[in-house]
Amino acid sequence: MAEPIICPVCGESNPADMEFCKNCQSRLLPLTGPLKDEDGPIHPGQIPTKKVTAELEPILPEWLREARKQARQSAEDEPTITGGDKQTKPLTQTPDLLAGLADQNKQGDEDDETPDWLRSITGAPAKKKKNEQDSSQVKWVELGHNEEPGKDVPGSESAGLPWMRGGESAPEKDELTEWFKQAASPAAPSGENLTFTKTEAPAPVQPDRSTPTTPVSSAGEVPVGTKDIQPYERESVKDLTGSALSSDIEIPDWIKKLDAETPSAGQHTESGKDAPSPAFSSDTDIADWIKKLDSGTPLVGQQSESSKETSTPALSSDKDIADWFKKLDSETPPPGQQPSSSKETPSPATMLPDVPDWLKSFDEAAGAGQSGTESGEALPDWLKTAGPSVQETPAGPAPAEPAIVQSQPIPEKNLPLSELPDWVSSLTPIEPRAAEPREPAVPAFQMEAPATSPAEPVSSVSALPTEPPAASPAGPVPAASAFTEIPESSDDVDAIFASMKIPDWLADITPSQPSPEEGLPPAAQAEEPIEPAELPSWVQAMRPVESAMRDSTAGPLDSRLEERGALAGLQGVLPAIPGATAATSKPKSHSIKLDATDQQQAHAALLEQILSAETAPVPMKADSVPRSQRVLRWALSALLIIILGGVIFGKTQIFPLPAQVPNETIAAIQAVEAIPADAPVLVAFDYEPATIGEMEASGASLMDHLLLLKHPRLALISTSPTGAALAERFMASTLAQRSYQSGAQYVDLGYLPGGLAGVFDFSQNPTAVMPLSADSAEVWNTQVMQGVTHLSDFAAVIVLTDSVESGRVWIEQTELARGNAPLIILSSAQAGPMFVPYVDSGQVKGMIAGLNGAAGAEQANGGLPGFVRRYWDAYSLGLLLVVVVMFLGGLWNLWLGIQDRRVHEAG
Amino acid sequence: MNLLGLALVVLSAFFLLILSLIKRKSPPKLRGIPALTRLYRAVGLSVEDGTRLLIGLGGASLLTQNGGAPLAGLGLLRHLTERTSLSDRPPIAAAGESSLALLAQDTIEAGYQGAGAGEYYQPTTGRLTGMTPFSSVAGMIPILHDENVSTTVLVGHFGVEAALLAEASERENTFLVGSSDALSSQAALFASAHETLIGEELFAASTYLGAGPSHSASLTVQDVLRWIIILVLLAGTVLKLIGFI
Amino acid sequence: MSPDLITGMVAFLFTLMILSYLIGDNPLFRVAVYIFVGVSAGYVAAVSIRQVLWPDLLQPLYQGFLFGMSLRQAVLAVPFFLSGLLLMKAWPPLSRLGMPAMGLLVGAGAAAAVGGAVTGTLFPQVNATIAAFDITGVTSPESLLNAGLVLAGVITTLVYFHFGARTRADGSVRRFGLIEIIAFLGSVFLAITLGVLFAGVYSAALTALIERLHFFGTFFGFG
Amino acid sequence: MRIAALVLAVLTGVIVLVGYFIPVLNPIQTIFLTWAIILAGTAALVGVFNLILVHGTKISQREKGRIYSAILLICLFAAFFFGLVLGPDHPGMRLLVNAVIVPVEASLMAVLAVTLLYASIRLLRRRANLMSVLFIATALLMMIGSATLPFGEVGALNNFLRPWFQHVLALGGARGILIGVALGTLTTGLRVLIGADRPYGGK
Repeated sequence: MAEPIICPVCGESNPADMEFCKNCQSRLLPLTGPLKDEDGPIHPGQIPTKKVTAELEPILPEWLREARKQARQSAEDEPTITGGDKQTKPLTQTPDLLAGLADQNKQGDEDDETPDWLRSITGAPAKKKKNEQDSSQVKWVELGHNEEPGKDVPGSESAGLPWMRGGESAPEKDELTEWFKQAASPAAPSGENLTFTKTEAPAPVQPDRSTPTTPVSSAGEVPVGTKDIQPYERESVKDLTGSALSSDIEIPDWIKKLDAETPSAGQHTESGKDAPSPAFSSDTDIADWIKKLDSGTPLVGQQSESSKETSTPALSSDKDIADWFKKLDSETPPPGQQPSSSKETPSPATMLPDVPDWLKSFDEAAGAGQSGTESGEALPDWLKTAGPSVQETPAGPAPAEPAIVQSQPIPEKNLPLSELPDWVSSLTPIEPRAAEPREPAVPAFQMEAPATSPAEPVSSVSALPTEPPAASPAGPVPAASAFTEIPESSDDVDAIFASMKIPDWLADITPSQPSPEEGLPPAAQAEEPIEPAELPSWVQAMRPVESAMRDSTAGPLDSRLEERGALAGLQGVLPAIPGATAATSKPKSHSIKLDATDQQQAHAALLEQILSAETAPVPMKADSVPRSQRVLRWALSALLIIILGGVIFGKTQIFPLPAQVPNETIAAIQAVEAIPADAPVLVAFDYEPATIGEMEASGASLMDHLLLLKHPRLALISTSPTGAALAERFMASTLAQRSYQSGAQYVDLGYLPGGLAGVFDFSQNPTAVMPLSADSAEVWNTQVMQGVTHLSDFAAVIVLTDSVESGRVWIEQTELARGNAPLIILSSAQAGPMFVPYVDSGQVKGMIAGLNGAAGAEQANGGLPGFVRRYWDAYSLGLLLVVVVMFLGGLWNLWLGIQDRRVHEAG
Repeated sequence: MNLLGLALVVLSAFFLLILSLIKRKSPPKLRGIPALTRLYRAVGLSVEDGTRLLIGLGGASLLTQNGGAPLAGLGLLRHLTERTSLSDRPPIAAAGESSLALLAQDTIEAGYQGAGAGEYYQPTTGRLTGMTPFSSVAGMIPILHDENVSTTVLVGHFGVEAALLAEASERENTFLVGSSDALSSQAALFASAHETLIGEELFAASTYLGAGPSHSASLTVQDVLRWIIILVLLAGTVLKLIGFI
Repeated sequence: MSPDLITGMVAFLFTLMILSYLIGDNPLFRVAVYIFVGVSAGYVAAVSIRQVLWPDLLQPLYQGFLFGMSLRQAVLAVPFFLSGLLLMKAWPPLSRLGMPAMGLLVGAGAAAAVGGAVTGTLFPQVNATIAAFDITGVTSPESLLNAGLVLAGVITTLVYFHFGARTRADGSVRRFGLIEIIAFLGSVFLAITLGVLFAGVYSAALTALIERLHFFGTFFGFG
Repeated sequence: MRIAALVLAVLTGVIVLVGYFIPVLNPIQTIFLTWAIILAGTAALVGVFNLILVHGTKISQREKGRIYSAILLICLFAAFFFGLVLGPDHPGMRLLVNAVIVPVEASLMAVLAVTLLYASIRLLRRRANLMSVLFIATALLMMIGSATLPFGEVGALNNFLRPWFQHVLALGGARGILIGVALGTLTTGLRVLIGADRPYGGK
């Protein structure tokens, strides 16, 4: 009677023959222990027990069934394969599945929606569409979302990782399935896949990830996993020519085993012998991490301290991806799945708001893996992280999945999650930071990621927590994409996990330490159909070698046991069973914590600042309007009024009138003197009351001269409503000495409306347009207007105007109708210069402009009525005073203006 | 000469019509005019501040030779009204001529309706501030002081009296963009206004502030006619010098 | 008290009230301005009726009703009807009725502006510019030089107003290089022109101030 | 109404415009222009109503400055009534013009003498560029040339430089401005005539 077994979980005592605890159903006998019908561990190269797994065939997922079928066919088709042949075999299948992805990537590049500001931060080269994107991206920043669904910023959940959109998971499943099919042969890419491939590939691991796949890439047959990370991988490929050359012969033995799974066993041993490890197949970086592994430095807790230390998991994950990929080529699941899945995993993993227990176990396992690799450098790193149990069976995880699941088929698109733990284990220290809500990991990781240089994969990983950013072509962008997707609410987290669409067979696997709020994981039900320890042969192949068993107990992190499921009892085995990560999917909620270093927080704050600068509305600055200077205004007013008033009141005549009379003034005087006596003359008063002082002074002399000499009959008219009153005032006050009376010597036609049109009409038919005088009396049949029916009947037309426009109207609109009647302009100084050309051209016979022009007329008129002389001293003195003040004040203000400009430019 | 003038007008109308109907992918590139740039900012600022915009249309009758400037002012008024119709304080249009004041009312109403805010239209926002040039300007000065005006735009036919508004706006510390088709007032405004639109720039104001395609088309036509006139001047000069004409 | 004295006193008061604006905006200035606006508006409105509507519209129609309509009088029925519609604009609810009248007014105004611009400005100014080069009328070489300067001023100023531009490599929107150079010369001519005009404007304003001061002197017996 | 307004505007505009270039149409053009002038006169009355409405609203709503509005309305009614009854040509109306309109406008013009001086002094602080400097320099030159000195006048300045600036340099720029304004007027007017701009109402 064997002694009862104490359940390590619940402490319940169980009979010795029980494999599972009757209380908690946890495995009592670790798989590492002797299994049924098995004695002792398998030694390296040992052929596993042949197990008939045919009955499992129907329940295998479709892709796996196809894979197996394909493998069989290939095995049948091919004759006995030599090691070298076998090594090349996986590569022979890659082109088909990569052809489509090449297109996808190409298109993906075209549709890269990285905003320019983000691009500038990351240092990534700007896209050609940059300018077009600017506005929209800015809008996106301002509005907090991108208006174009297909143009989300990398890392945005919705588009960055389409498969994460819970709502859209169903259609994506189809697209993904389609994509998988396309991956097997050159096919057109799908839009979903673009974002899909774009947003995975975390910056820190990409360069490393590319390393083992380089050989394939160099052969022009890039596996999906590497193809998707081309932007920075291409550079790394150039750096890794050595590994590229050796790629074809650098295939781990476990692949050969997989290849030979259907063929004879002899080949297994063969392949087992001459298969170099992927570690050696990759470039010198590998040697570094091997050294580090030798040093046995534990990863967890020290990753942030030393970049070299952290490099190990990254490398392992990368090589792992390449390894399983090669394996998939031979193992026959549609190859597109694995890489894509492995690429997908970073994003969801980094988005995990809280590190689940199984992830912690990865950390521990990672440490264990190192100790485990002391003797097994050739093994893929994910095997190291998986702990000792899988030391000798590199192909473990992927093939193991179907074995674990025997109840539900695996949805193809969910397979990617199977690879989650590997690289997640390398990123474990980062994840919590990435999950902090107040400081989205985007900036933090964004700023860190650039440190990743394709040529320095190790530092790229190590830089994550600590290193400041450095330019990297494209690495940061996907990294940002992965980290920007960190949901800040538990709901978001649920949505992400829900959208992951973890296959049930994976979801059923329980995490090693389920959180209390989680009920019994569905894995418990999934296990039922499984007969404990009735493992398929290839699962048996996963059993650890003795050395690994010894090592597994050596490390402090090895104490963790898998308690449930087919692998119950295994230590640190979860990383080897990526599906197990999916078992933690659909958590209720996770608190989001980010353990960011000060530097990361500084970087995050920096990016936040940049973002806020983008979103913050720029307050419109009012144009500076110079302040009014009352004192200056008062001083100028006082100066002018006092000085000019003194001159006016003093009636001084110090300043002489201009000696030279302008030509146009002389012409005006001559024109007036040429008017026949007692002839009808039309006088237009087209000025405003504002200029009455100047206009009366300008016109008085000539009009007085005319009335004195020729006694003309006047017809007064105005195109201004107030003109008639001004005309009356002119006749009554300015020309009072001539005692002209309305109706006797002159008539006031009054206001001529219509401006240009009115003047034109009047010039065409004066009697019809202005039939009545200002006082509504008949005028054309009076004695004053006797013989006047047309404009040409007037002996002259005299226009008193203060504006260029009204003067031009009279000049131009009456030109034809005037006939030989001369036109004389009496204008304000402000309009005078513009009439000179008309004087020169003869359209205007003469002109008097302002006081200067009137001075000559006044002198010609014997000083009567003498307005100019009265005003001239004040006028001249005033102008000189103004010139001095304007000159000095102008210089002073010019200097002040320059000062202001300097201050403005400086400030 | 008459037929030549008619041909010029018909040709201009044809080009204007065609260019107005052509759907351009992007508005035509125009040289920068600092006054209009500042005006554009000032208009936005007035909406943000909830202050008022005062648009002076001048005192010219439409039937005078100066009727073009008030029409340009009405075009600008329409556009500004649409832009600022939802402001706390709607813009005020001040005219110095009765028919212009009525047109200002119609334009403002149309602008409100164009902006889908017809119910906010107030007839008193289109005002006749005076019926002579100086009285209309004098009537605008109290508006600057009493009605929280932040920006004043003068687009129309103004005389030198416009300088009084510039003076008043400086006292009230409000921004003024002045323009007129009258030469003397352009000189006065150049010295006294914060910003001045010289000559032809007056007619481009609405285009620069984003008015419709017909406005930008008119600028294109102006540019075409400008070069035609320059060529005519040069050719005429040469022909005159050689005594051909 | 004679009307002239009353007029002088009132004018003196208004002059003082307006000049008080030099000190600052104040109630006296406001009162003067509002009175001025009211009086001028009432005066202009009265002028419009007495000197426009009555002689051009109402009187002919009135005479037509009394002594039979001539064709010219009958035609005035159209503006009479439109004027009636236009008056509706005084009452906002019915203001739409005035649209046709305003349409006619605007159409005529626009045509007058266009016609005036072409016949009154474009052709005359272009002709005058070209005519200055008439060899027969040229009295001296310097007059030809002046004519050339005027031509240069006209052309460069016209080019200055050219609106069309293009976006340069640096993103700035500027005109063609040669146009920019010519426009610069145009700006020089413009500055000189505006300076000359400003001097004239200031002369007019200064004369107005002198006239007002002279009025004070006359009012107080100094003039 | 909008359609009628548009039709009337375009029709009238075309007839009046063509009348400028085809003398045969002058009589029709004159008729339409006369109608427009009459309507402008009617518009003056409506404008007065607008003035009354604006200031009446200020008074009724007790807005700021309503007292001034009341003064304005009183003056407006008085001037309108006496002007209508007596006529603008009546001595009483002339007295009104000479006592109010003339002194106020002349005084406002006089105020410009100070404000323009003040503004030109400050110009170089607001816009210190070549145009402003040239503007001020030219203005100063013209003013000196317009004045005489107690001991006579500066011949070259008064009799040569000032006229040359006025009649040559300024003329070129002024013509350029006038032609440019004419071009702007042409296109702006045509926009109305083709119905693109409808200031009389219409969306």
